[in-house]
Amino acid sequence: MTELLKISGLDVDFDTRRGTVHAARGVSLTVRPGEVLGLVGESGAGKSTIGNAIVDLLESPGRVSAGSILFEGEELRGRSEAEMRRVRGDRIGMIFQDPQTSLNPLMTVGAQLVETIEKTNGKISGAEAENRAIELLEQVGITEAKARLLAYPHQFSGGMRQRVVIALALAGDPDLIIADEPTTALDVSIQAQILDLIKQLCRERALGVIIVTHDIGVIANIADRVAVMYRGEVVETGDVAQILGAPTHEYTKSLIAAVPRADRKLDRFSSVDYIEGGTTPFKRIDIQTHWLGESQRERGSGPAIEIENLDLSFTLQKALLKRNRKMLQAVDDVSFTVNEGETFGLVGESGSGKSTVARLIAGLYRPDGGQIRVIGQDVVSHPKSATARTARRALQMIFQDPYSSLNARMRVLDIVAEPIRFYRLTDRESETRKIVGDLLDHVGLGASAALRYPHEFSGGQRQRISIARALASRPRILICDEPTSALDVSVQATILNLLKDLQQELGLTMLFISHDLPVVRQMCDRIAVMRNGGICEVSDTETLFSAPTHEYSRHLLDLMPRMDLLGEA
Amino acid sequence: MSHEQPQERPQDRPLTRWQRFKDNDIIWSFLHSPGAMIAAAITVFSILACLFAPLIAPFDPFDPSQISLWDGKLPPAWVEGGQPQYLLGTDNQGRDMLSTILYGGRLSILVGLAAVCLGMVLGVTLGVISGYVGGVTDAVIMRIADVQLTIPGILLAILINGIGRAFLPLELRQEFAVYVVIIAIGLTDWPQFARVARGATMVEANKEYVQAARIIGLPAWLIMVRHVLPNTLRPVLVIATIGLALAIIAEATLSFLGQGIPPTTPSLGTLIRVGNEYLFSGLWWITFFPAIALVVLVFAVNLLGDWMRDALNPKLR
Amino acid sequence: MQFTKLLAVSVTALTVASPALAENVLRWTSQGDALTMDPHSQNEGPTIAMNGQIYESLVTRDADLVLQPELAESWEAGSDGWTFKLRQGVKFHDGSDFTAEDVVFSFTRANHEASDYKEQAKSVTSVEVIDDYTVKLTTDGPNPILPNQLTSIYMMDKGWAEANNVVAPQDFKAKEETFAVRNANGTGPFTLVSRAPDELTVLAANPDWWGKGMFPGNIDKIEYRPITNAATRVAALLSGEVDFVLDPPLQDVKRIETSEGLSVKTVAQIRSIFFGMDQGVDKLRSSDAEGNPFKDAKVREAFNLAIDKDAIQRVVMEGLSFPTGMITSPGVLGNTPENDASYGFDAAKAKMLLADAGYPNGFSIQLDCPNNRYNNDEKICQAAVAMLAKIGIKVNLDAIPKAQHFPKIQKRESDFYMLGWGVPTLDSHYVFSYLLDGEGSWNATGYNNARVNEITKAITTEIDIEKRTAMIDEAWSLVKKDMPYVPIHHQVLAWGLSDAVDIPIAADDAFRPRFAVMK
Amino acid sequence: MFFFILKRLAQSVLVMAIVSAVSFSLFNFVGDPVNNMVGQDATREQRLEIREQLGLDDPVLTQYSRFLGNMLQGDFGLSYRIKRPVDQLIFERLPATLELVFVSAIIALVVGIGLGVYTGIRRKSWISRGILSVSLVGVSLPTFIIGIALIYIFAVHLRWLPSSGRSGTVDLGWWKTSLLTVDGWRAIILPAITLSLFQLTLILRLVRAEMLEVMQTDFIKFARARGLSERAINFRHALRNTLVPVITIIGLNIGGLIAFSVITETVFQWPGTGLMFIQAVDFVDVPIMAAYLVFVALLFVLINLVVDILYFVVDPRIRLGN
Repeated sequence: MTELLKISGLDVDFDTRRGTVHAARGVSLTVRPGEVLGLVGESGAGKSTIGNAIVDLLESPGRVSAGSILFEGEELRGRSEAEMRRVRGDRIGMIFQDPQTSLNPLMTVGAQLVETIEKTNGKISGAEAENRAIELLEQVGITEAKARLLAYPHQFSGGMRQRVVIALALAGDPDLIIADEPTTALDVSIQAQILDLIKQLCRERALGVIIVTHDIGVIANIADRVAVMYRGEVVETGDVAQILGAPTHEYTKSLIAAVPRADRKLDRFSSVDYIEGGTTPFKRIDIQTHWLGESQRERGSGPAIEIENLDLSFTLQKALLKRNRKMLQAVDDVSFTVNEGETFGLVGESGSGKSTVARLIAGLYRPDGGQIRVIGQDVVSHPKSATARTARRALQMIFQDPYSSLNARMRVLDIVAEPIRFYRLTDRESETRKIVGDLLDHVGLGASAALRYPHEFSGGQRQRISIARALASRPRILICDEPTSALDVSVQATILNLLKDLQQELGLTMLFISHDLPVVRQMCDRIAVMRNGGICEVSDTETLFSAPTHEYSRHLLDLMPRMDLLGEA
Repeated sequence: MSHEQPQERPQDRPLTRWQRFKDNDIIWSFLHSPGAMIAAAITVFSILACLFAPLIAPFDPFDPSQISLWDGKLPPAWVEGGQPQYLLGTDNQGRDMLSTILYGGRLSILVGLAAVCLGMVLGVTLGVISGYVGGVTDAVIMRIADVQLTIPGILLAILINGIGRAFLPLELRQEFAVYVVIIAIGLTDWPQFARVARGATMVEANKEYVQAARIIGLPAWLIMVRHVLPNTLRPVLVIATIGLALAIIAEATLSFLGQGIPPTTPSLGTLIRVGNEYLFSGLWWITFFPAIALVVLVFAVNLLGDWMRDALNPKLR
Repeated sequence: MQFTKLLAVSVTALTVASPALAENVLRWTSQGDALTMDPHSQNEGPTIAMNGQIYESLVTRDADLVLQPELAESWEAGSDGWTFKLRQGVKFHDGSDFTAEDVVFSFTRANHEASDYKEQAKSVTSVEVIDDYTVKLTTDGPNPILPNQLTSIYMMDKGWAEANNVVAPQDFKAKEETFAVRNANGTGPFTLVSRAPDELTVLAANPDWWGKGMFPGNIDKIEYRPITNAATRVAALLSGEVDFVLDPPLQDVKRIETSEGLSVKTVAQIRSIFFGMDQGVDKLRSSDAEGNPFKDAKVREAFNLAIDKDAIQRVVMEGLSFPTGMITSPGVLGNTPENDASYGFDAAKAKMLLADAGYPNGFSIQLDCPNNRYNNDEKICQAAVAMLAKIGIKVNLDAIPKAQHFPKIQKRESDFYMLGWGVPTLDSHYVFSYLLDGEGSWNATGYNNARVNEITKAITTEIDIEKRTAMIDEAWSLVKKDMPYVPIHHQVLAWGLSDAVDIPIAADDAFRPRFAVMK
Repeated sequence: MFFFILKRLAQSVLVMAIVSAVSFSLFNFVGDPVNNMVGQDATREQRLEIREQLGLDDPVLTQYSRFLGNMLQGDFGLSYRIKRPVDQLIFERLPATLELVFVSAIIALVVGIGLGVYTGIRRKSWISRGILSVSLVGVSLPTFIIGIALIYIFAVHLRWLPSSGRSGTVDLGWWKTSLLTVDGWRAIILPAITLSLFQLTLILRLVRAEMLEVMQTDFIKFARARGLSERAINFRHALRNTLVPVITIIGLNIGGLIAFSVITETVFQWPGTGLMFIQAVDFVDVPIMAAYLVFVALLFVLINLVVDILYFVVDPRIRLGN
């Protein structure tokens, strides 16, 4: 088979004020027609840069400094802008991550399609172009295509929009498609459809496809061959079974090992040297004698959280008349109990209401109806009462976004010490500092982190600061709202390990919210599956994975990426 | 995903304050933007020159006993007929132009700063409360801001000023003219600040660190002051800088219209108004130098604000 | 480049202006517009000036301020009043005849409660029709100067006023504007063509005017556009948009003079500028001094000596003023060279006098000053502030528009103020009765000299001119000694004219279009 | 759509109610209205009579509702100074102001958006940098200085254009326009440029900033990746998206033009409402001040209403709902 694309020795440099960053170094890749190449790597690996470099759309100040890009035997490097414009769209199509922002919001889908078709097909009549647009929409699985031409992007759902994006990428009948994280912004169920669509198009049209992704699951589902990138270099290339099943490079190994397994539960993720913070060089404190451990003595035995018939709706569109108002039933008659010391999982797709439930329990929202009891105390009826406050203090939360969950204007010391100082949990400032240092040590950051600011830390490190802050008020319950979904998979593994350790040491009760079933399987004792604000099923973890009772649970489980290629770690 | 994060820097020990200061993107951008540095230099220089006018200026133009009418209308020193002690000439009253401009600039800057501070304190307070508390409080505050915006600032300033002057007892009018101008300009400024602060607050209030603070159990006022407020200050700072330029212009305009600072203790605007009457009679320096001083001052502040806006907008970096 | 060319062409096209009309159009400007076209409603300079082109009075003054017959051809004094012979064949603009009935009506109207001309007209107690063209004005006592007082009492048409429901001037109670506010029907040389207040007023020569051919004027049309801003006003003259500026700022006079095609006319004006010092109150309102320093003549003298009138003349007034020692100008009966001589300038002596009076360190005081009334009014005040500072008087200047300044004086609420006074009657009585009489309505100094009061009263009825003049001189000498005011100077009028037009300048600052000639 | 506009209208009515309350309070707080109406020598009885006539002794609410009632009929009473109905005065002078604002707005919009787009697209070119620097000077120049400078250069020095006033007006009966004659255009050029310059630079800078922002968006990147032409990307995609936020600001800016017309009209002696207002302030002519306030607020509200509707037209996300 001839090579559609052959990249060899590609270097991409970004000149920044802190010196030149080599985003790609000596990258060599090939793509053949009808083949899906998965370009996988964690953030900062340089994988998107490759995609952009191929079509010469590198963002300033990036530039290709060495190597060659042969496309259908022609060198793409050094082409003029006008020549590249004829390549883009006509011969190489691109698909980007976020369908919400990839389409011009002020133009109808039809207009954007027709515009692209007219550009790529040269002279073509308006009617022809429109027919072709309808054809394309139908090909990507959009029904009533003719009517949909007149619709604006915001009138499509996320998955539909991504289909439109794909249609646009196909409009010029390209030979190569570069899809940059095409499913990252989508829910799992839609993710699978889009991947299927891409794969199908690849086969039917004998397209070459490069899928750029951080998600091993996506790779496992769609890729024929895989190139693994790490810090700008391709460390390993091979067919998908080999890479996932028998990786040879150390980095690939650790990466694969860090992927949460959906098929069985592990005690811990194995730590691998390649992973940042994977080994914890810092001293850990002895919980039994430490200030932090004192809360354990208060531990009771009843349920930690009980909720009954919880309801909450949001107003989407205000209106004078009730019938014109648009309401969203975000939480619909939800009841469950979390026992002291257990890890309880809440899973569901985006919009299922799982985060809202967490925020209701944390007191960030007031429910429209229903009961919440934290450590046996009613926290809804009289949220300002002393008992409710005490109960709430026993509950802390860790958030999804490591970047926005820390106040950038405060030192780590002040962030972590805030609850200690506010509740006067210690008598002296020196003691507070000591405790903060210990906490930072314990979460694997080191006491010296205290005097720095959040922006000096990476995502995973910040999540550790969040955890330290949560621990500082000596909680008995920890709510973790997608704590790792913004992190790279290897970092995720270390954070999940940390959470597991802490839970065991401190006997914490954990409410663990995630959309990621494999993660939930690793973390939780019991799981509630949520959909459209309601609960479908509450089961023991192993029961759920082996014998789901609810249809939706089964559906979700089916959509889990096939990981059977993964070897034994 | 698209923008590559360079690898983590070694973090052996915490940076010193100075290192952190220098490493700050904004400071870095500042140190590498000649326009910003020139602007800052001019701004700092003008502000210092004006603030220390009593020390620098060769004469005290506000002290009538130092003025000799016979020295009036002298051209700049380098023009024929000029006298060396009056570098930029004298005005129609015999005041040294250089001193008058320094003192006038001082007044303009002080009025501008005070007005912006008033607008900022009022606006940011209301804006943060409005954005954080929301609901009826928000609606009320923002409607008031709407009404305020419905009446253009300069009109309102003229009006407040006119009313202030009509209201105040005669003997207080002179003394309070400056304060009336400050209040007039400051009051017209606050909705700007309120809107920006409210917007930023609403963004910040939804961020998880604020939720974390709420979960810790901090009271709303403490969250607003300690968490929200410091994080809204960047956009507010931009508005404040541009607001300062506008306030200086507004003061000058009011004074030019004869509604502002009285001519016995003239601001730059008053000087231009008075000088304007001599534009055709050949005494160009009476209006030219204050006008240049005003434009340079405002330009420098604007340049600074402009750069700040770009520097603080990560998307354009 | 093409764009630049295009721009140049279009600008040229625009600059080729249009007014190439055959008729003589006089375009002129001054600071303020007439407030109303009602001749009896507002006694205010621009209003009188504007109405004087449309309406006429029985008696008028020429450019040399000599009384001249206008609607009356002759007049003579009787024991209890004056008899006026009216000009015959005079028609109002609407075609109706001017008769004695109209004179009766006009005086009644000018004496109406809502009239602003009561002061001038009040001595006329009744008007009798002798025949169609003779009227007798009965006064409340012998009035030797009655004709002098009538120059701005304009004659209206009774029939027109009745038909349009304007028999009385608009008064403050009115809820609607009256017809006469924007419409005018006079006998004068010009008729009102269009009027947009504060914007543009167009007058056209009245073809049926009685004085046609009797005067040198050849203006067919007058366009009056008020321009408040002095610099803009001068710019309009410099750029050729107007032919005549009534009130160019003094500092621009030189510029106008030296400009091609422009000239300046100056004349000593019948208006004096001075400061008043309130010696009447027991405690000054705005001063930190105990009691009222102005009660002490030494303090008043100190103020007089501290102000360098020559410096004001040279620097502030650009030489266009006459420093003086009295508050009325040459040309007014009573002005004598001795009294007109300035008190001089002697800061050292002033300081000594202050110390003698018990104020070695001076005191503070507020100076009230108009900023839009007199030539460089605010600047004179500023100069005075600096001069008084040198003898230790700390002056706070409050310069405000005349509309707010004058009430302060009329209500006697000011300690120290600037005022200017013109004398339309050219007789000192006008000065005494307003400014020096203890009851004078513009006398805010609290000056109350029994002899001066007595003389003020006596000269209203004294018909023996010699005796009367002696009394006037006596009063002025008293005033010179008592120094209730600080006289600064007599104003000099300066008009800016294009060379295309010749207008005789007059000391009363009135524009007399009937004498205006366009070349 | 209907409800949207209805809601906006309700808000506008609220705003107008508050503004009218403010302007009503002017009457009562800025000096004694009776004092402003009668001469100095009015007797006590006369004053009392007028107080009664004006109903100044009625409860404040009664007075306010009377004021509102009159206002709705366009009756703001007589000017204290020139004793003419204020509504008439305003309407006489309205054309001058509106024409000035109109011409200025056109200049500001056309040139501002044009240069904004140019500098946004050619971000790095020297011309762009030049334009930007000049524009910064533009924002830094107070309107009155621009006016004085223009008069000095074009009227006094070059004598190309008149220095002040409005000439060449043609009375259409209901509207006095100066836009139909050469003289009229000559007169309006300098004031219009003066008035527009500040807003022009603001719009320029805003359009540029928005343009740069839009250029960073994913859909522009995607458009690039489809190989669309520069022209299509710049205008069809970028500019249109730029205009959405720009429209709001432009609404405010036109309001700003009305406000700053006070200064321009003063400098150029342009016989519009702004000049009248400033004279009224000098004379504390409260009826005019109050009416002008209400009138400007009304214009503002109307402009904002139009902007809202424009918004609606331009942005399908608002028009069609989510």
